Amino acid sequence: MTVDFIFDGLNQLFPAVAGNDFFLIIAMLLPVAALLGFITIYGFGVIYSEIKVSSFIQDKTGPMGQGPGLHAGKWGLLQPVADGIKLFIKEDIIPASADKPLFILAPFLIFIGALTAFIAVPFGEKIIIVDMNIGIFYIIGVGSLAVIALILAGWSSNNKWALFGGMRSAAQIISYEIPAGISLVVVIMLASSLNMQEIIAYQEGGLFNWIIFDNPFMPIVFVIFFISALAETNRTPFDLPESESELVAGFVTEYSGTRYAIFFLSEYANMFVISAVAATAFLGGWQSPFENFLNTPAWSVFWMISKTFFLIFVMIWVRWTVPRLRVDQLMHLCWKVFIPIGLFNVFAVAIWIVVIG
Amino acid sequence: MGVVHGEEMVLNIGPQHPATHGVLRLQVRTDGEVVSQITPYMGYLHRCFEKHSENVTYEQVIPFTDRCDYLSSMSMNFGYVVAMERLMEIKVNDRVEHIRVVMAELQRIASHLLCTGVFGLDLGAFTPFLWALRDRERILDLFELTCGARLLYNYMWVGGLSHDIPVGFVESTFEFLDYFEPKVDELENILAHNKILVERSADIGVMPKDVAISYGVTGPNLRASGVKWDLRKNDPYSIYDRFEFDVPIGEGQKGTVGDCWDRFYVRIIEIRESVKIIRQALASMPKEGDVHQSLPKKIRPPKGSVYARTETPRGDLGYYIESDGSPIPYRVKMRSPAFTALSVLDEIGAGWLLSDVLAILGSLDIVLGEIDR
Amino acid sequence: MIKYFSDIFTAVSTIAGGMFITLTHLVKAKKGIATLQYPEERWPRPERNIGFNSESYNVIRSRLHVDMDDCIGCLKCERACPVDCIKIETAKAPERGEDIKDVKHVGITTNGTRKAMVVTRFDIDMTECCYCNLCTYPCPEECIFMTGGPNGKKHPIDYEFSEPDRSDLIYRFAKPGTKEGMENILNEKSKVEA
Amino acid sequence: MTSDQERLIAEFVEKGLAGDMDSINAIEDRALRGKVKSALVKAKRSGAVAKESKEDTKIPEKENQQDKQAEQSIDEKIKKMIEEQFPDTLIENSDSDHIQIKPEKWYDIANWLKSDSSLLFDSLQCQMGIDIGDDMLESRYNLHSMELDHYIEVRIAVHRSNPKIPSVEQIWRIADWFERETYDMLGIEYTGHRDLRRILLPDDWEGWPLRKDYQVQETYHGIVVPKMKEGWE
Repeated sequence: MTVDFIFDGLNQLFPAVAGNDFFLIIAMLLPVAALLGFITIYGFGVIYSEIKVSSFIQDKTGPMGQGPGLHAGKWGLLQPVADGIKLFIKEDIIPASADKPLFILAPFLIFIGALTAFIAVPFGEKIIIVDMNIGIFYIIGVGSLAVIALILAGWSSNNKWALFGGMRSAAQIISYEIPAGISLVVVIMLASSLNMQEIIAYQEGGLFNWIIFDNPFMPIVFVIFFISALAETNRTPFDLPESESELVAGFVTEYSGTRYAIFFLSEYANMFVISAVAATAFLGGWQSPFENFLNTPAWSVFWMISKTFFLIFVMIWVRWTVPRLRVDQLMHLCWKVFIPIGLFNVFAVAIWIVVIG
Repeated sequence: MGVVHGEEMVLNIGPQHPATHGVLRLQVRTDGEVVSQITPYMGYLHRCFEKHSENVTYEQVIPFTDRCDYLSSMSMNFGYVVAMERLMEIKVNDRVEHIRVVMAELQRIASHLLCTGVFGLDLGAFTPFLWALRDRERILDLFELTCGARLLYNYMWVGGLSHDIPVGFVESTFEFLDYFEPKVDELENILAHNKILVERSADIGVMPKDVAISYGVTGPNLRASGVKWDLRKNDPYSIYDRFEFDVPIGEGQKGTVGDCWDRFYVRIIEIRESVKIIRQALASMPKEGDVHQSLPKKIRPPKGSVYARTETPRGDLGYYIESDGSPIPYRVKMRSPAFTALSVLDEIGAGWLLSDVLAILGSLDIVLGEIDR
Repeated sequence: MIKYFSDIFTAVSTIAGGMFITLTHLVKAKKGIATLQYPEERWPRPERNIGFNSESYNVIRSRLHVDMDDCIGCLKCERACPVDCIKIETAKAPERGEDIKDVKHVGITTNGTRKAMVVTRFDIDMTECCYCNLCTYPCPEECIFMTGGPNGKKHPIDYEFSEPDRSDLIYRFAKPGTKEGMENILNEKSKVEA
Repeated sequence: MTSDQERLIAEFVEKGLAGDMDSINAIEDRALRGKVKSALVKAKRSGAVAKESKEDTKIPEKENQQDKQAEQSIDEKIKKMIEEQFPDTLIENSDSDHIQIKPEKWYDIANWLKSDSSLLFDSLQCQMGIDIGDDMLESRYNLHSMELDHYIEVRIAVHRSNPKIPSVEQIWRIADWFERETYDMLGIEYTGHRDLRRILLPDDWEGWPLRKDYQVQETYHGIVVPKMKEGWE
């Protein structure tokens, strides 16, 4: 969408050299650059909010010193920046016994997975980098790339903790893709499309047209999807791959400096993607909750980001409340609770569509 | 589980590991995540307490007892002075006894708070840990008010106390207790009944009665196994026989008697019982009485030996003191409760998953300073 | 089957309960905050009114200080120290209670005791001090004390003392006298020892 | 304080001095009870001074004697039983607060102590080693019965040249680590112990630190052990 839009714009601006391949490259690179900038700013924002929310929950203030106005500034607004600078200027250590090429490859792979998923996230009617007809399928597919990266990271570190972490995360992410997928199947059944924009279009017309309120089964589907999303992004209570009191730091045990920062950032980027998918599929995407109220293209970005951030906030909130599950309980939850209920939901919603819808 | 057998792997948990509560090294043999054998290695924090004691005078041992179990220094002092007073046949006045009981019980609350918080932390719940630490700080403030130190007090002396409690201590302790009691409920609500924590700890690491007794496990760990054994009730030292309190035992509410959850929950109930004792002790504390009244001029116990036990937050603390009549102890042996608690880890921890082993370790509430001495 | 659903129900309800508790903390964030912005704010130090005879009690655990004018060189604090971080050397004063200008030795303490010893060395190694406060009790002249407390007017409390070099934390309290004066005293000492 | 109250307190103090503490503990008014108790303490103290400090120490002595009698009975009883069951193992000692036995049959005696239905010492409270001089090392066991609630102390002395004591690790499992610790610190070898290693000190440590003739090593792994710290001569 956006690529075509920019390409057309460039062609109109310079009619003499219209249709140039160079313009196409610019038209592709510009949104990617914007995306990178967005991820960075978003990363700072979400890390800051994670720190602050956790601090307030724990009766602390969180960082207060690092803010505008040098030392003793207000609210520690620049704390994530300081963290980032610290991580990026740290010594880059590669353990002697590590499998070097794979060790270097792993963080890039996980970041690519997070980044490429972003291009199918719709922020407005026109504001989507590529409007694919299988958008939701694409995001789920690209999201599983992370599994390979995590196994690579765990294996190549040549550390027992990292190996445990890698293996746990592989089992966990692959398993939880099934309930997440099943939940999305229900949405696809309702919207009869894999296209993100069409799913959003199905939910047009305010709060009560959202898929989550479509029929009595949808809240359950949403909860299953959201919890599976937590598991896929390795967030507490499913942070077994990096459970700090058991596995030291799991698959990132041997990573430091920039590489660690990339792992860190991709975790938060994944959170955004999965929350955006949840917001698109269940909460009406960029639609305003009220029909004809602030429902312009500019506001659509606001609605989309605020819905996504609400879900991210819930993720943070859950993280600082509950303890962690054990490996077998995690699998128990997935295979014996979510998948049966998810399949039941598919069945029930199908009947609902035939009978009532 | 256990059907597919792979190659066994030796894994070193520690000496630097977030879950070992200090510098403990656990060498575990694992098959996948199933642990088949745990061999603890300690001594990383060995500070030669017993050898030191043979080279300093009796009163100078007290600062060293502080440092053995740095999370319950008051109880450590208490055990030592009880042993010494039994050896020298000193009887201290009521005010001293009341103050000692108040201090020991406050210390018990502080220690149990930390333990329950850290148990949650071991299972991944970070927030209750910080709440527990926040309330523990209030207790440390009370100690600072009393003796100027927050962690290592050297407050109880043989035959008395280093000084009297300050004016306003009683009021601020009551104030603290009023503030604190709802916080225990909150801690219990967020942690103890949480389904995930119950799943993680109920039926895990079950310690049967006979195993616990054979391994010399004492304190809350033994009580969680269903043995009603508390030295404050069964062999009352100081003035514990004057107070009314219950001895909570594990009832297997969420699983089997003697599992991790029982060990954890017994501590939460004990916090409440300690609050009761403190309230009674503060109410009945005599206003008059010199804390230095029976302080001996020179500590020179008669020739002989004494073995005295007291109930610290972690269990029976025994001091075996052999005196040869000189002002320097001939031999001081500390029977530390955490030492016996750690020795049972292999027995109850083998066969569980790696995550469970760390949960069991957390539920045993060990302090490495006391194990290594 | 009933257990299956009741388990799910307890899981949802207890986790929701926990989430509610954390939410209340989040909402009431302003009220219960326990953090102090350390360099700007400090923990209020408790008022230590010990009640009776407050002068003789010193319950601050801060760094040690010695009023050398009052020290009579009795070595009681050195003997009381469990970690041997106090080191005192004395020499016999020529006459009991006499002022010796060369070594800044004051003959009579504020308590009126006539000093028989000149303290030529009084070192405290604060890197080893375990803050047990045992040295302050036996002092007959109450000249060794932790700063703050009843002495707060003279020596304000100071928890934050750090030095760039370890050896700077060995406090040497003995008053440096003139060279000749010291030699005289030390000669006297060696004579006595011989 | 009214004179009425004073009179009351005086009454109670008299009662207390006569040994009737129950009536004092039964006073409902907390403040009054506290006052009575403090007055009682004062009275006792002054009385003790008048009677040349006899009164004050008598009370604990009495209790102690009672305790000792109880202990004596169990001690004597066990001594007799040992004499019957395992002749030639008991060493007669003048102190009555412990049982001194020879090391040879200790394992059997321990087994019997734990399993005999009239003793049931199921808990080993403390095991410690001590260098008692005269080239003798001693291993002391504080035993306690959880069910019958009685205590004994067993002492086994061995000569330094051949410090061998049968291990009771398989009877009381906690003895495993206690014996390892005693081995670590005093070098008493527990025969039959399945895993007798050093526990607190490194495996390659030389010497037995808690023996009275222990000398600190000069170097450990090439690191010189400082005798005097720097700048502190």
